This record gives sequence, structure tokens and C-alpha cells, in this order.
Amino acid sequence: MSVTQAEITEFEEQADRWFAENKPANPGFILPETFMEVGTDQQFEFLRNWQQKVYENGYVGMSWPKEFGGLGMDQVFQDIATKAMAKHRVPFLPNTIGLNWAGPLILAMGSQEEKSRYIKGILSAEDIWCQGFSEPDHGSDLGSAQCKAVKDGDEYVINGSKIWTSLGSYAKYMILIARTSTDGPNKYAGLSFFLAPMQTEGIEPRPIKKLTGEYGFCQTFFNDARIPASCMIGGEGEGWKVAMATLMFERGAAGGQAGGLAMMDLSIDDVVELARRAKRNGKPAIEDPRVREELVDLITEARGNSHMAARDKVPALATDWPTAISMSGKLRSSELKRRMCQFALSLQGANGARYVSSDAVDGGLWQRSYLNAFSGTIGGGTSQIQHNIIGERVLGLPKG
Amino acid sequence: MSVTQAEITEFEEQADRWFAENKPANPGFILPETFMEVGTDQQFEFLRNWQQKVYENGYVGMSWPKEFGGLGMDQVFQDIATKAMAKHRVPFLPNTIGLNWAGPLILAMGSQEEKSRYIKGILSAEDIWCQGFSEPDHGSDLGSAQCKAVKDGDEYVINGSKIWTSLGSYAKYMILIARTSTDGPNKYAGLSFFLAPMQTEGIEPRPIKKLTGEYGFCQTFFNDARIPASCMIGGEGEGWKVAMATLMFERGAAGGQAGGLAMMDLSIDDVVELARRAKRNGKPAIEDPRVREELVDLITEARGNSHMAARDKVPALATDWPTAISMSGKLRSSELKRRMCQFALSLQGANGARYVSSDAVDGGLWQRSYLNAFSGTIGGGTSQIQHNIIGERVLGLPKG
Amino acid sequence: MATIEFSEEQTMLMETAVDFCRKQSPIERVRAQIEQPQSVDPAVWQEMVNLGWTGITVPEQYGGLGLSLADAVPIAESMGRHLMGSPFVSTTLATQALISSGGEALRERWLPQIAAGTPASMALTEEDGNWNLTEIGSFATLQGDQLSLTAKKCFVQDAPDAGVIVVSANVDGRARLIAIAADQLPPGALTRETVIDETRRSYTLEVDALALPVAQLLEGADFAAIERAALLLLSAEMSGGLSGVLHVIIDYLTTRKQFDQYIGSYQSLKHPTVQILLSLEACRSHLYRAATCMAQGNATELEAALRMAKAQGSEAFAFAGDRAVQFHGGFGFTYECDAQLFLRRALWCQYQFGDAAYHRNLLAPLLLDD
Amino acid sequence: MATIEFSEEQTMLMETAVDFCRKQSPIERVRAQIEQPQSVDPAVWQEMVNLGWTGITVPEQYGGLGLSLADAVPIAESMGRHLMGSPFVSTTLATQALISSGGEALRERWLPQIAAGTPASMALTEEDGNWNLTEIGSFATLQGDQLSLTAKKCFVQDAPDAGVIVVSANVDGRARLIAIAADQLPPGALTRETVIDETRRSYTLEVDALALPVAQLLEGADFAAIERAALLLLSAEMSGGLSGVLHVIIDYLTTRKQFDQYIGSYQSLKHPTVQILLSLEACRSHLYRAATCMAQGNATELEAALRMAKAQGSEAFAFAGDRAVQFHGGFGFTYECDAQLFLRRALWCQYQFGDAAYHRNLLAPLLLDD
Repeated sequence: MSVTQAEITEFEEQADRWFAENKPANPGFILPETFMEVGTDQQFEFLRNWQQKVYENGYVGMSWPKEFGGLGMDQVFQDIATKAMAKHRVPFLPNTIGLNWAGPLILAMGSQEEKSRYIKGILSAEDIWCQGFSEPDHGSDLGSAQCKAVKDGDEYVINGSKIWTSLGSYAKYMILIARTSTDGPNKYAGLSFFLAPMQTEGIEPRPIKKLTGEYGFCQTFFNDARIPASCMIGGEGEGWKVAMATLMFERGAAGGQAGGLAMMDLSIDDVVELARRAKRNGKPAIEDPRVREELVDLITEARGNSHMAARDKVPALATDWPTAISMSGKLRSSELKRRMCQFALSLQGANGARYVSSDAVDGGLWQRSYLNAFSGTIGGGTSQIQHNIIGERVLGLPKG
Repeated sequence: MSVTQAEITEFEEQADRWFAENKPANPGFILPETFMEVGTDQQFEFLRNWQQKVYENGYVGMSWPKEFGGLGMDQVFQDIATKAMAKHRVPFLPNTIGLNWAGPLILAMGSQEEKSRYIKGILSAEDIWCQGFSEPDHGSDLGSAQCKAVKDGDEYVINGSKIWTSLGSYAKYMILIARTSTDGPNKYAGLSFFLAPMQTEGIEPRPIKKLTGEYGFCQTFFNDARIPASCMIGGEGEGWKVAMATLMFERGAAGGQAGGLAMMDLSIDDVVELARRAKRNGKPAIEDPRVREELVDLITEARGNSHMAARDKVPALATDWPTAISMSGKLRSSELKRRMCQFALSLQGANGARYVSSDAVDGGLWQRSYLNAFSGTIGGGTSQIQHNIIGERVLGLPKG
Repeated sequence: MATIEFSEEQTMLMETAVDFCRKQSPIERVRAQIEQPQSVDPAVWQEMVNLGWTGITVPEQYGGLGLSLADAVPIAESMGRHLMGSPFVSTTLATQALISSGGEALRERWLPQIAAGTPASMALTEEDGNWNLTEIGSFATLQGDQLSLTAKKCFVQDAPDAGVIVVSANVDGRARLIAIAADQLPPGALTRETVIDETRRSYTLEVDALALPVAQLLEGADFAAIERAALLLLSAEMSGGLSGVLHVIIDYLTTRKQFDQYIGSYQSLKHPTVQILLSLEACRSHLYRAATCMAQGNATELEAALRMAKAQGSEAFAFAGDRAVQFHGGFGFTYECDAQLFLRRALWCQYQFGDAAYHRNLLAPLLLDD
Repeated sequence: MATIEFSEEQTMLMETAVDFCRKQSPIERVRAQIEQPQSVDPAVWQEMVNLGWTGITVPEQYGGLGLSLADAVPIAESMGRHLMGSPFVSTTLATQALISSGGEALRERWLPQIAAGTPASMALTEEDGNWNLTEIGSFATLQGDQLSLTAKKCFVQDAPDAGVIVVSANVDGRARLIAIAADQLPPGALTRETVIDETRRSYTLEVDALALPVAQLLEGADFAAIERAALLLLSAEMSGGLSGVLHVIIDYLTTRKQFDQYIGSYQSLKHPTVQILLSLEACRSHLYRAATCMAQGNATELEAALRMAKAQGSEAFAFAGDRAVQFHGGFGFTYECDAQLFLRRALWCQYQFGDAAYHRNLLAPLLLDD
């Protein structure tokens, strides 16, 4: 497909206009920032409706095939639409696992029948998806998954539990890694991958109350839950391979995502803007010399991170440790976010001690974001473990 | 002995006057701050002469017995004299090992003959003493000492080496721990303690150049060095016991030190005073809001340390971890000193990059002190090891 | 006089307080109380009253023990150690305001009631969150022997339980204090606030042209004395809280295993935990130095000692709370883990009566300019 | 235009520089050179000249390569990596001053000589250590076609080897620049300074009423351009130095054993080493962002990019040097350990042309005020 500059410009204007005109009004309650933070039915319904509206107006799944519910257009248009969403700071599209993990996987590896069954519901947010990779006590080490799937006729019987299942209570399907065998040549060989229907007897998602006081994750229990054997994607024992492919989609490295805004992330610009509004001792915080120095320091750090990404694309400027930048992305961004939110409280004077409520600065967004920021510094390997990994794999330091 | 308040007051005035009148003029070269930093003959001679003058005027060894060269006075007078030295910021007395380690040990455990031979020279600084405890590769773990002393007739033959021997090149005697046996019930049992004459064939102190570019320590090599068996103090195999007693003298816990100023330590007050004089961008550094905040923070930390010492004396206010304060003293003070000196450079604008010379602020004292400050954070167990020790022994955390 | 003094009487008070709070405020009860309308169970409050705590600084002629505010320190510290909620701190602050600024009539009216167990509260902070207690927007006008008060005050602790609330307002252009009796507040004057520390019961007090007898205007207006009292008691709560959160960390580090090792054996957890210990030792030392200055009437050093205690403690406790959550890993991210209770308490303490930067700023002239 | 661009030409320059500095500046030679009067062996300098480095930014009409200052970055960075001393940075700075502020006559006189290998230097800073380049005490008075210069300048690098030194002084109340030829300096005008980085050859230049033809006064006085050049080259040296010290640390951590374990396996050393790595990545990224802005002529972002590079790099390198000494334990305390060489270099770089706090202060209006 060849796309002309005129088409691009026209679509840019169209998308810009649409999101400007259709940005939802403040709902009167504080919205989550990511799909991992949806804590109330009210929030969920609001976001699901928003995704549906975005889909019906043709701004998500634009590059996915027409026959399954997409628009069959060039990826460039989707990128423009996604940028417009970010620019106008509209809410994110909540079916993140469907749009960025399950959907691309099904399009790449699924049968015609699977594509027809799943794709459209992913785009319209009618069918919410969740992810069942992590297990209690095994953190992010997929290979150690203990949740069992035993074949019994044309069904698999699932036993075990998965943790940190976002949208678990709302999801119709789960992408599930389970162990179908324990005697493979290594711990990865016995894993299989399922598109599991959540409305199955014996599957019970129990909401976990977060330190924020809100919900947003479940622990999902499997108790002799029987799912059709046809739910398996890839062959038995190929779960690790399928999971790795899925993670590639998630990271956007392989393309294929439905697109659309995945989170409303706070940036250092938001903190600066807060510093202009918020008051310390009757004066805008931004006038305080110490606040200014700290803001400069945080901006420097944030820009450093973004320049790193740009430099990483110049092979000649890869240092003696060429994987340092890519391996440290999560550590750098999650720790910066935690400190940024923590600092944001200090801009609010005595109001730093408020919490989510209409009296709080920005409705308590910053306090909640600070507490939620630990999901970044803990989930997917704690910052302490990240230091080990970088020290050992990037710098070649000996294991502890 | 009973001392009257009138005598005390009179002596306070006398000492105050004497040190005010006799404080040496600036010698025109930068002086060391402790006996571990004497790097040139010029510095050494200056300090030795100063100790001699202080001794001849009766301000050191005041409580030591008259018959061996002391004044036989009450300890209270020595304490007054020592305070006056600190108040007037006169140079320290360089024979630190003699005054605070060897002297008290000999007075407590030595024979009449040993007292007659050694004590007076310690006080007058005629006989400089050094210490031979640490060995290369064994850090501060005395029990691992490998330096050997083998008895041969009425001599011991010493082989091995000792490190971080301060004043090694100037010393007449060394207090030496050496291994006289390897088959004791534990590694401490085979150690013996000697008052070893340094002018012995086979003993060679080689100066170590410090990161400051100066000298101040030696590595002392023993190569079939024969010392009289009578140099041993305490019995064979009792070296550990004698060493522990000596360390008690050093820490002042058992009293008995000759007194006198042992170091010219930099305090946070000196940094504040520097901030008044030193300029950043044409203005006194103390006018810079960031400098002020940092100074306040350092003062708070320094006062916290001194309040800790006071609180530690109130049993009811010992916390759940009653050894925390005493076990962390070295860690807290050495790390504070390092950061304080590091910060002091930043008060000097471009002159922060100078080094020991007349053009530098305070002759380069702060730059040199910063580099020397690592002796505190490294020597006697690094700060990293201190954290381990406190974590394990005070908090009961498991060993690594 | 010694830098830090602690009398036998204080030692006994401390032993009682430590014991009482440990027994009355186990962590399950702290969590259960969060769901209740009040910050403390009335029966527990009555026991505190029986121990004399509400009258500890009330002069003997009004039925109190007539002790120094320094003697309230071990109590606030022990309560902080166990995250105990209660109107103790706000009551003690209001007591200080009445002692330092109230006239004889107001003292006679309120102090005996407080000593007998009626909680009291302070209404100082306003919507802009300014920590300077004398920069306020609320005001009262004088008409004959009546005051007309228009005020919106925030962070009024345990307001519905208070018999009296001491409110700051501008009167004739000067910051003054007014004692309002509970039954004088119109219905709807109090609204519950959502604050980060869920053990607190915090309220907005809003009145519009409320008529009050002029006799309820306090004679003096010693805001500095009120700030001093607040800094001392908050520092005590922080010192206790630091100790509490350190115990939570150590418990986890010595029982949780990962890769077959107790996680406390990893230096990346062990060393920051040692830093937290040392910050606690510093916090407690600054606290009891400030208490000693207060008990000795050492006005020269008191202000600096208090601001140092608040600045150092605020930073240390917030750091410890933050690390406590992090060190608990996935469990730390759950509401079930106690680390969050301490982190939330730390944030509360940090942002009440001035954070570390605020006090450092005020310390600079005290410490650096002669 | 991309945020960070790096041309093939720059890549080739970098490969040459990396290779050259590694071969010409092994650590033993760095140490040996410290004992020598000059900062670099004349034969090595000649090779640098042969590679065209002294003429890299000199316009082609004066015999140079006519490249952007951004192209000098990989060279300064590689020299920093190997602690190489040389008049390269001071020469390049003086070149920039002559290009941006010198008139045609001065350019014609000096630029061809510089391109051909004559070192040059700058004399900007004074005894008070002020980093603001236009706040100076040295001055020159104009008498007919003669200048009379009275100046005391500090930190003049490699002054005895310089063919020309560009000196700042007040002329008629304005900060100006004057080019002084080596042979115009009276005997005794230069005194060697003791500076913390022993690979430097730093001098005080002092003249009293030195008569100079007015033609040596530079036409322009673009101190901002000089500062920009200095910040870029210093940031490049720091980026290289950070990489160098990180190698020193890693070498020790992977070869030294304690308690039967490689010390690099201890998290208390491993984790801060990772922090140093990440600070290097940030430093290098800020550096090449600033270089890109300079090459693209992106004046809007250049100043902020440079000050960020200098602020971040200064702090990161000083931290890394400090930790390098500490992590080497007893050996780190000796002159023999290479860690001290990097720490000294870091302190030099930090305090030349403004430390982190200085630049953050100047960044605040650039980044925060519209």
C-alpha cells in the first residue's frame, strides 16, 4: 500500500479534530492511569464505553484485517491516531491485553475460526482479556510456572493459581500459561499456552486490594477447571515459544498491535505544571529555589532517558556495554516515576497529606500515583533484582 | 588526691594562657591532621618539637607517675590541658601510639625496668612509637595475623610484614603482634605481643605513597629480624589478651592515656566558617540558598551524632537495639567526614580544583582532607563491612 | 545541665506507655479501627484518661498532673510505635494553646474538662496548605461583645469528639485564637476529609458568620508555642513510627526466603535497613534533645532543636516507609501488608506542620547567621 | 532532524581517536608523564597534529578541516577515557575564541599556526574562582594604539607551550578578549599551579601594565560561545573518564577476592557499580545530544543541552571516582591504585566552568520559565 503525504496530512487533521471534539468530560471520579489500576465498576464501564466509541469511529485496529473487524489500513494511520490520543490526553483503551498481546498473537498464529471468534470483541471491548503468566512465589520467572493442565479427553483440567491478573473480574478470556508436563528436558519444555474462557466452573478471580486501597488485580484460582482442548494455541509443550512471541508483540518489536493509547502516564512536564499551580506557603511552588533545583534535576534525568533511547539507535555510539540502555529501561523509568510522584507531594504543602478525594490537589492523583508507582519498581522483577541482572549480564560481574 | 575548685579554676586559666601565648605560628607548610598523615621530615620535626615543648612545660603525662617522667597529678588537670589544646587549635601531639597505646600498656603491665626505659621518651617524643597489628590481605582481623616470631635462644626471629604502620620511618619502637605458635585451640591462642626495637637488622619500613600523594604509612617488612626475647610483654601466647587491653587504652575506656591533643579534626563548624570566607561566583558561599540548606543538613547530622552519644548514656532511652549507637560510631563519623570535606570543595568555585599549595583555599587543606577521609571509610573495616556487622550483630539479620 | 536528660518519672511514664500501647494497639486492632467512625475505641480512650494522660500537661489547679510537655513525649512516641489513633495529640495541643494563650476564664472552663477526659482539637491549617500558622484567611469581626467568625479550616483532628476546638482567625488584622464549644457549631459545620493516613479522623470545619461571645477570644496568641508543641509531639510520633516500621522490615527480612536464602542476607536489603536504623537513632536523639531543651526551659536552643527533629525525622520516616513497601516485593503492593500503614503515617507526619525543606529553610538563619 | 545524529565522518574520527588514545596513553604512560614538565610527550602531540586534530575546527581557508566543534567531541572523549593529558582542549577553545570573536587579521595570524600544530590557550578564570566569564577584575587601558594590560589569570592550561594565549580583561568597562603571543610575555609571567588533576599543566598568568598593540584586542567578545565550547569539551572528557573509571572498578570487582568470593558478587559493590553504568549512559546521551544541537545549529536547545550535560556529568563522574577509591579498599588508599587518578580528574572537571549546582541554577529559567 502506498500512502500519499496528502492523505497523511488530511488524516492527521481529521484525527486531531475528532479527539479534540470527543474527549470525554471529567467523569467526576478519578480515572485509573493504566489497565492495571481499574478498581471500580464505574471506572471500568466508563473506559469500556470509551474504547467502544473510539472503535466505532475507526481509530483503533485500523491496520487489522477488515474481515475480522479491523479497517485494513496502513499502520501509519493507526500511529497518527494513537499520537492524537496522547496529545489530547484522552483516557486510555482498557482492553490492553487484547489489543497488544492476545489480538496480535491470534492474528499471527490463530486459525480462521479463532480470528473470527475473538478479534472483533477485542477491538470493541466487548470481550475483555486478561493475562495469566505470573504465579504467587515465582514472581516473573515464567519457567517456574506450577499451574497444571492435565488432558482428559477433549478437555484440559486446570489446577493452580495465577496472580496479578489485571481486569480479572471483568475478563471473558485469559491468555494462560500452564504446565502440561514435568518431564521435559528443561523447565520451559513442559509449558502450554491457552486462550481460556474465564466463565468456567472452577475458575475464580479474587480481587486483591492494593496498597492504594483500590482494586485492580486479582489472584485467579483454578480448581479442577475444565476448558476445551481446542483452547490451546501452538502445540502442547510449545507454550514458552508462544509466550515469547506474545511478549514480542507486547513490546511492539514485532508490530501487529491494534494501537491506541495504553496508559495515561504522568510525565515530568505534568510535575512542572503542578509546581506552577500548587502552593507551598502561599506561593506557587515553582518559585521556591529548592523546588526549582529539584525540577531541573528531574527534567535532566527524564531527558537523559529519552536521549538514551535515541542514542541507542546509533550503533557507533553504543558504549563498551551495548545492552546497557535496553536492559535498564524498566529500572530507570520506574524508579524515576516513583521519585517524581513522591516529589510531587512536596509541592502541595499540608495538602500533601490528603488522599483521593475532591478536596485533594488534582483529586489525589499524585498520592495515588506514588503508591501505584511501586508496581513498576516491584513488578516484573524488583529494582534490586534489576540491579543484579544488569550487573551480571551487562557488566559481567560475578553472581552473588 | 582531692582537688579544690580553686585549684581547678587556677589551672584552667594558666593552661588557657599558656596555649594562647605559645600556639605555634603558621609554619608555612600545611600540617597533617593526625599522626597517620605525617608525610615529610619537616612536618615530623615540627610536631616532635611541639610535643617536646608541651611536655617540658608540663601539659602532657600529667597524671603519669613522677618517677618515670610524669607529674603525678590528678587526671582532672590533664583533661583541662587537653581541652585547652583543642580550644586553641594548637597542633596535635604526634607520638600518639606511645601516649595512648604503648605507654598505658607499659605502665599497667610492664616491669619497673621497662617503665624506666620507655615512659619518659614517650612523653618527650624522643622515642617515637608505631603499631604493628594489621597485615596485608588480612585487613583489621587481628586473629588472622601471619607474621611469625620463632624463639631461638634468647631471641625471637621475626618474619612477615605489617601494613599501615604510621610513623614507621621515624619510630624507635613498635608494638608488634606476631604468631609464636600455630597449633593453639583457636587462631588467637598463638599470638604474642612485643615491644620491638625498629633499629634492628631485618626490619625495614617502606613508606607507602597515599592517594593524597603524600606519605604517612609504611609497610614494614621483617626478614629474619632478631629481637631480644625480653621484648615480649605478657607471656607467650597471650598476645591477643595484651592487644585487647591495649585497644581498651586506645579507646580511653580504661583511662591511663597520657592525654594531649591527638588530632586536629575538622568539624562542621569549620565548614560553616569556610562557607563564610570562600566565594562562589564572587559572593560568600554562605549566601547561596543551596549551600545554606546543605549546611543545615550537615549540622543536623553532626548534632544528631553528638546527641546520640549523650542519649546512649541514658539507659531508659536505649532503643530496641541498644548496641546500635556504640557499634555505628565509626561508620557515622567517617562517612560524615568524607561528605563534609567533599562538600567543602564545592564552596570554593573554580578553586575547588586546586591542591595543596599556597594558592589554594586554606592551603588545600580541604582537598587533602577529602582524600584522607577515605582512611576512615576504608580502614578498620570498610563502610560496607560496617553495614554488614551492624545489620547482623545489632539487627540480627542473617549473614550473607 | 546534660544535653539529654530523662528523669525517673519520665522513665516510669515511658514504661507505662510502652506497655499500654503494645497491649491496646496490636496491628489487627489498628486495621479494625480504620473501619470505625472514631480514631480510637471509647473504652481505650477512657483507659488513657484514667492513666492521667489527657491531663498530663494541665496544671494541678485545674485537675491535671502539671507536668512538662516533654513528659508527653514517651506517650506520643509509644502511640506512634503502634500506629495507635486517638485524639491524644490534638487534645494536648489544644491544652497547650489554652495554657499559653487562654485567659483565666477559658482555662477554668476547659482545662478541668480536658483533664477529666473530654477531647479537644485545634483548627489551624487552611485550604492552601500553608504551614505558616499566622498567615490565615479565616476572620472574625467584633461587634460589641460578639464575634462573627467566618472560617474554613482543614485537618481538624477528631473534631466531632472534641468538647472544644481552638480555631485561628484574623481579628482586627492580627492572627488570634478562638475557643469554640462543640455545641456552638451549626449542623454541617464539620465534613470528614480523606487523608492518606487512615488511622486519622480529619475534618474540615466551615462556618459562615458564626456568632460567638467575645469572651471566647483567647487573650494571647502564642502561635510559636503551639508550633513548638506540635513539632515535639509529631517528632515523637515519627520516632515511634520509625521504630515500628523497622520491626516490620526486620520481621520480613528474617522470615521470607528467596532463592533459598533469607532475603535479609542480601546486602541490597540489609544495608538500607541499617541506614534506617541509624536514621532512627538520629531521630530519637534529636527528639529527646528537643524534649530536654523544653523541660529545661532552654529557649535559646529549643527552636533549632525542634526544627531539626522535625526535618530529620520527616525525611527518615518517609524513606523508611517507602523502602518498607519496596522490600516486601509483591506482598508490599497489597493492602494486607503492614508496610503501607507506616508509609501512609509517615506521609501524614511529613506534611503536617512543615516538611523537611520548610524547616531547613527556617533553620538556616538560626544556625548560620549570628 | 533526529535527536541524536552521528555521521559516518564522525564515526571514522571516533574510531581513529579511540584507537590512538588507547595505544598512546596506557596508564603507565599517564603516570610517567605526570613527572614530566609537559602534559604530553612532544612526539605524541606531533602525531595528533598529523591526524589534523589541532585544525579540526579551523576553517579550511586557514589550513584546517573546517569541521564543527561537535566533531572534536569523540577526540576529547577518547582522551578522557585514557586520562590523556595534552593541550588539545585548551587549543581548541582558543581556536573557537579566535573564530567567534577574532577579526580577520588575528585569524590569519594564528589559525594557520594552530592548524599546523602550535598549541594555544585561554586565560579566563581569576583568583576568586568565579565561573561567570564576564565578571573579571583584570583590565586593559587604551592609550592611542597601545593596550596596557594588568591581569592575574588562573588555570591557564599548558601556558608555556602555547604560541598564543587569549586573555579576558575589562576594556572600557566591558569584558573583552586579547590575544597575547608567547614572546610578548615578560619573564616570570607564568607560574606553575598545583592542581588536583596531576595530568594537567596549569599556570597562573600575571602581568602588570603589559603594553600590547591594540590590534591584539579581539573584535568580538562572544563569551557565551567560549563557554559553550568549554562545556561541550569538558562533558566529553567526563563521559570518557566515566567509562574509564568504570573499567577500573569492574577489573577489580572481577579479580579481587574476599572471604573466598569475588568482591563483585557483593550487592553493596555491584549495585552502585550499576548506578555508575547508568549515569555513564545518561552522561554520554546528554553529551551527544548537545553535540547534535551544536552541529545542527539548534540554538534554541543548545544552551540547556550543554548545561544539562555538564551538570549531570560532573556529579556522575565525581561520584564514580569517589566510589572507585572506596571499592578498592586498602589498595584504593594508595597512590598506586588508578582509582585516584580518575577521582582527581573528576574533581578537576567538576570545578572547571561551573559545577552541577551552578548549571542547575542557570537551567532553571531556561527549563521552567516561559
